[in-house]
Amino acid sequence: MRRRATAIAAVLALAALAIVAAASAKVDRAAAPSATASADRQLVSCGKTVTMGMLAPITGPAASLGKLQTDWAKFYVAAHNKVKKNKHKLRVQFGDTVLGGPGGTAEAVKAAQSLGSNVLGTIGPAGSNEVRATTATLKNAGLAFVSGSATNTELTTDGTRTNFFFRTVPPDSAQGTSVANFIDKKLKFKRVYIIDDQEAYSTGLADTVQQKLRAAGVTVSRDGVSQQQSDFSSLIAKIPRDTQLVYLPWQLPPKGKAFGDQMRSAGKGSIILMGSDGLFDDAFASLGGVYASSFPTSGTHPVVKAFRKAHGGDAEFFGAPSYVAAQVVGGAIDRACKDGKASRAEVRAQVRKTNLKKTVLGLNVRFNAQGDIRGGQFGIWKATSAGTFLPVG
Amino acid sequence: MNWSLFWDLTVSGLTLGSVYALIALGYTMVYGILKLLNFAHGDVYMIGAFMGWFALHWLGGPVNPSATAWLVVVLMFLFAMVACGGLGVAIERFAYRPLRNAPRIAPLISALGVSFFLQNSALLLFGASFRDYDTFHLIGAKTYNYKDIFLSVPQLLTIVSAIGLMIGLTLLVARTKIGKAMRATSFDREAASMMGIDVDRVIASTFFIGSALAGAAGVMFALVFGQIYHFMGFLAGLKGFTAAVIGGIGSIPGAMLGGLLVGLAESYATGYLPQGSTFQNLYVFALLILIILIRPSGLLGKADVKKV
Amino acid sequence: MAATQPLLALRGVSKSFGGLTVISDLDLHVDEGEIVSVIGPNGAGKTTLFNIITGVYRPDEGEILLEEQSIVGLDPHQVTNRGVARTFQTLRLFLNMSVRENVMAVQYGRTKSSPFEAMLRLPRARREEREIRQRAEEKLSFFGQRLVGYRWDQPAYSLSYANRRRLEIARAMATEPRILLLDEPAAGMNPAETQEITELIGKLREEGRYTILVIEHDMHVVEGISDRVVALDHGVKIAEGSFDAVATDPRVIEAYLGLRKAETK
Amino acid sequence: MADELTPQVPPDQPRIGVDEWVASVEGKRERYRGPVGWLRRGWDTAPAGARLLAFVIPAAIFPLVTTEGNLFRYGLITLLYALLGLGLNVTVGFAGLLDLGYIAFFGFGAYTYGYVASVHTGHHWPAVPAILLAIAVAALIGFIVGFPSRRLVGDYLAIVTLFFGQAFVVFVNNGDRINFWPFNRTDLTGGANGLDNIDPLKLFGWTVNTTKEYYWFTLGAFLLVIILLYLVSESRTGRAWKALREDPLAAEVMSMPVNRLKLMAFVFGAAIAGFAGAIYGSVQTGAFPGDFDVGLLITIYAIVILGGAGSLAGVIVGALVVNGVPELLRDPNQAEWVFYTALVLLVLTKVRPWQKLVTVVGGTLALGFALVAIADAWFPRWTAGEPNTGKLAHWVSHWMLLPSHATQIANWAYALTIALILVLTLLRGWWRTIVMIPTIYVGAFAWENLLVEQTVGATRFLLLGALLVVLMNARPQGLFGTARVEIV
Repeated sequence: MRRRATAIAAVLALAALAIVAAASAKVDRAAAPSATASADRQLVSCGKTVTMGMLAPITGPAASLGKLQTDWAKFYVAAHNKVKKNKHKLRVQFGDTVLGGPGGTAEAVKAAQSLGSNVLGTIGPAGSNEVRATTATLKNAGLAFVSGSATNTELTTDGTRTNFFFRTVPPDSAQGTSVANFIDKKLKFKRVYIIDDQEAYSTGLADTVQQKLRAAGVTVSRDGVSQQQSDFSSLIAKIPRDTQLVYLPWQLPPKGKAFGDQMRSAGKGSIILMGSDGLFDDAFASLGGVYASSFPTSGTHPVVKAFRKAHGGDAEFFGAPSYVAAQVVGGAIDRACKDGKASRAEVRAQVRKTNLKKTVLGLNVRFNAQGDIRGGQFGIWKATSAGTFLPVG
Repeated sequence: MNWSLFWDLTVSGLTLGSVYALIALGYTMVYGILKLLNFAHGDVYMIGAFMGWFALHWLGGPVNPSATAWLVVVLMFLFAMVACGGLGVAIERFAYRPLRNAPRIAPLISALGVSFFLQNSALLLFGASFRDYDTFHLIGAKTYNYKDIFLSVPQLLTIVSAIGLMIGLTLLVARTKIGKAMRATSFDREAASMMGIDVDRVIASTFFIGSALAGAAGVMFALVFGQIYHFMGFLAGLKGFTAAVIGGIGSIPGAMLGGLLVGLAESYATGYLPQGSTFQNLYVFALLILIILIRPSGLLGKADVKKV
Repeated sequence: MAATQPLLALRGVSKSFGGLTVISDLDLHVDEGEIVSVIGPNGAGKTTLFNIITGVYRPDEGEILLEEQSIVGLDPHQVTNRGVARTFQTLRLFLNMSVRENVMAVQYGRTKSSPFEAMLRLPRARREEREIRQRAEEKLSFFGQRLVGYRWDQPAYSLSYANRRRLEIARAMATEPRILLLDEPAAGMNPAETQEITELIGKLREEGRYTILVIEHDMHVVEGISDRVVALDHGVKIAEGSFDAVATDPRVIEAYLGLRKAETK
Repeated sequence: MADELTPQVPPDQPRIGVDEWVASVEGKRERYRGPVGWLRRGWDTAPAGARLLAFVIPAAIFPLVTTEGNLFRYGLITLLYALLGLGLNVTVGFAGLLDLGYIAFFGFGAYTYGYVASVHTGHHWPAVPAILLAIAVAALIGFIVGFPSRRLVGDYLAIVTLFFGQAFVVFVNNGDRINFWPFNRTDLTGGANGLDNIDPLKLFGWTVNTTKEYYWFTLGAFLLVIILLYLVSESRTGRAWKALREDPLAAEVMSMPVNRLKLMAFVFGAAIAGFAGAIYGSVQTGAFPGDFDVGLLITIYAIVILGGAGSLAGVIVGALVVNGVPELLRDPNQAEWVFYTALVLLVLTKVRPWQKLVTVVGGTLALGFALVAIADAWFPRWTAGEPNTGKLAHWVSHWMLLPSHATQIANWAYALTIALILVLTLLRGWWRTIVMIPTIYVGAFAWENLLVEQTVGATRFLLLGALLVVLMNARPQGLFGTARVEIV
């Protein structure tokens, strides 16, 4: 009796074994990324198409952000592949990081681990905590990762990611300083209300602005509201009527618009709203008279115009840095592939040497030793009553 | 006392509370009959909001509606409610009915599967971007006031129609034949079926009504707060569940009361407590715990009598 | 009063639920080795009496003594550990556990080893486990062919109604009680099975040396087993004594036949 | 034991008690014939050690034959989720307590480990004391939460614990600004940024660094926990938990201190979650507030219940399905294979007899080729679309219409597929067979033109959702659960 049972168990084990073996039989073991230092020097033949990765939230609560980023990145790739003199075409392997979804940052790591051995460099991840969680994986694989939205200051200053991580947005410290100076020096406002959205990006920025403003003697009140909420009416009711400006370092422009609409219907439309780069978008601008901080991009840039045309008139500015990130990675791959072969280490070195003139961000993009844009600054923009942002400082 | 703030908070709390109440009703009705927590309910609400949006755009969109605004709004409600009702019936038929005699926890996972399915289908079909109802263009930004109490049109609409729907539901349950059958079924399903009640039909109608209310809640929410997206059902579902438990799960007036209470609590917590908005969920849950400690079966719930 | 101290004694026990008195000023005693039957019409408070004794409800007034020690206010499991075990009128088996596990589980209160000892399989845990299993099999064997062999490993829900009753009794026995409370052991059984139960209860006393307090409706069973019969009506003891004495008591007949109450209290 | 299955009642005795119940239980056992039945009976009768071996052997070979990326995605995360599932299985599966704050204990584990071993605080404890501390903290918190909750039952316990879970997220999100005694201006949790740069596990000079090493460590941890839990579940405590789940009142009256047992289950679950949390913190090199929200809780619940509440083996299978299926579908080419293999298998196993099978297969193929031929001849736009890369997709393109601008049509096809599948479940007999043909074709159309492009995103979760519904419908007790009877 017992013997039969053991035999059955053994058969079960063998069957399971066979399945595992069959499943992994086709794995290209030689090209597997591993922790050994030599892996990132492995030469990949560039051939007709080269692959770069992109880590973005494609599903989950932040999927709308992921869409803006992937739209812009795809726009770059399509443009790149149309140019005849480019020797090879770019292909993007997407990884879904499900930002804010059930799996937490583990999903981001899984997405990073799913990048194939032919991926030479990657765009993203989007969130600062995702960058933190995927650092070990991407570093082990020797990949350069260029984020278009992870703005937490420490990502570059703590030294853990140097030469691997780069970003095409200035960090919170730069943005926070510009914003605080503008409110204090230009607008000379004395009563400011800051509402963060309880995520890493937002609280960091809110902290910086709050600290700088308080130091300058401005009265600052602070509150936070979850990204998943759409009802701000009770929060609005709480904002004193003599408040001069409400600062919203948020990431979802539609939420910013909803906030503005609800301010208006609460009879507080006269209080000025100011958003961060996350709200630098047509949806938020349509409120009219609102401020937002952003890189000094311009709607007249030919690429922005073309993008707007291809996307039903929507410039989706939040994704623009991801276009530049794609430009950075794509350009680095192109340069590394000059000799027909490239390794991840080469691509990293080339990313480091990036020198892009007049990008859609309105900045020249070159990286400093830590991986931040040199001279990356934020300008302040004000929306006209017709809903277009114009630079004011 | 700053009365203006108080009234602002009250109005906003009541508006949100009405939405929660309608969601909670769906939870509570299904629970009453099947003892099942229908975790896909929040996603039905999300689908409702999208159906309202489609109705609006088939009727010409918010800027140039092809009929008067009021008719458009009524049609949006009707379309969303019927679509969600049908969806609810289908969910019941295919995801829950086969599990009716299974352990109580099994349909919970089936519900979770439905929730995944609906959420990602919406993402696939409707896209990841937010969609805007543009209520201002549709029904104007007019605000009515009585002394310090300000009410915008959508808010008024929400509160009034929620009250209307609740009265309708109460009458339905209390007066009609199907209402009686529902009560009988929730009291004792087996006995009801022996008394010649078609239990399957009763359950299906319960799902229809509950889901239709969720659909209405979705449209209302979008009318007041503007944006809709595929993930909006998650939080609303959680809040609706909370409201249903506060009111005493299984009790219809309890769900209404619970919904309003949660809405008001959120609003007052945001307005009056330190860092109210940041810690909103904590404050609301603390209230919930307090209520459960004082009345272990919710405000209007009946305590289970256990026979030994 | 018996000459020796009674094993279980209730003195002036009362219990009411929201104004409705279910047990009122009840005195009751059970001596060592005795079989006492409690009879009474539906709603007389018989099951409540069991619930009060086992600690499920707390009496409003009065004392419950087990071997001269009060057990009022103890949790049900503590009462069981003092030596009171019961069966349920409505059958509350652990349906999805095997027959053997049902009888093993209830020996929790008799054993001591912690889960950590079980994890490390320390000697005490192993010894106790052996004893639990032995005792379970021993108690199940008490029922002869009914609960032995292949049925040990079947889930309890696969048993017939009569066998479930037997299993409940086996389960109660496995806590090694001083006194066994049986709540309508013959309810829902056919005449053959009822006869078997009657014999079984006799055998429980003869071979198992249990003291038994039993609630029963079936007068044949009561007649067959009882040393003493107590009749309850509306929570009040209306008669006590031998079966013949109680069965002929006019108040008992009145209570059963539902005649208008006379001036009795 | 199988020989004992036949009743040993002497033929001359009346078969009292041997009634239809027994017969039906045995009937169920024998219902599965052929290899499936053989496997099932084998599994049921195999000793625990052999069952464990059936898992351990492939698990031990897996890292040797796969890449680091696959090992992480399919191996390590599955193991971590399974480990978490084991803890939840104690509270929910063994003791039947609906604990919705479970993930908070996981979080406490990760944060505790991060607090004593990361750059953030400057402490760098070795793994053993750090993990022990994480377990102890989680267990202690479990005790504190469980203490007031032990008298609550069912949905009310659920709500109170849910509050605790929410409170935890709010706490860690704002834990960098706590400013009251004794935490004056201490940064406990790093706020919304979480704790970054958490140390790898350092065990007696061995630093766990690579995915492979983490896999071995987690496998070891998992085996340890599952063996210990098995021993507990077969002890007096385990039986008491099961009894408590069956009928708390009967358990209490039958000498089991129900409140204490509930608390014990709570603490056990919390301790295991704390253990898993510490490993998770070091794997992720960080502890982030968003990782410990309701979403993960739902995932772990799905794992435990899908596998079969109370079944230890079920946890493994549940974790494999819930974590593995979305990963398997991540790559479009792989997803293509999975989709068509599943489709073919489903048709082959479910359509009987062979006449119907031939009809379905032949009909579907014929329909496809005919449509493509017609479209090629008269409506070239309907075949103008690009097939996806991958050999299979290319092959399929001869059978499937690929319109050049498919989005809108594919959306409707998707909706139509769902409707057709629903209709299909209502039909019987030959009608079912006939409707099956267009259903398969329309479904494959939606797949080729819409779903396959989104496998990296929405499609995989959508299919996971559908799979959960189907599996729960097929086996309400969970894949490895035993059919339970609630009320008789």
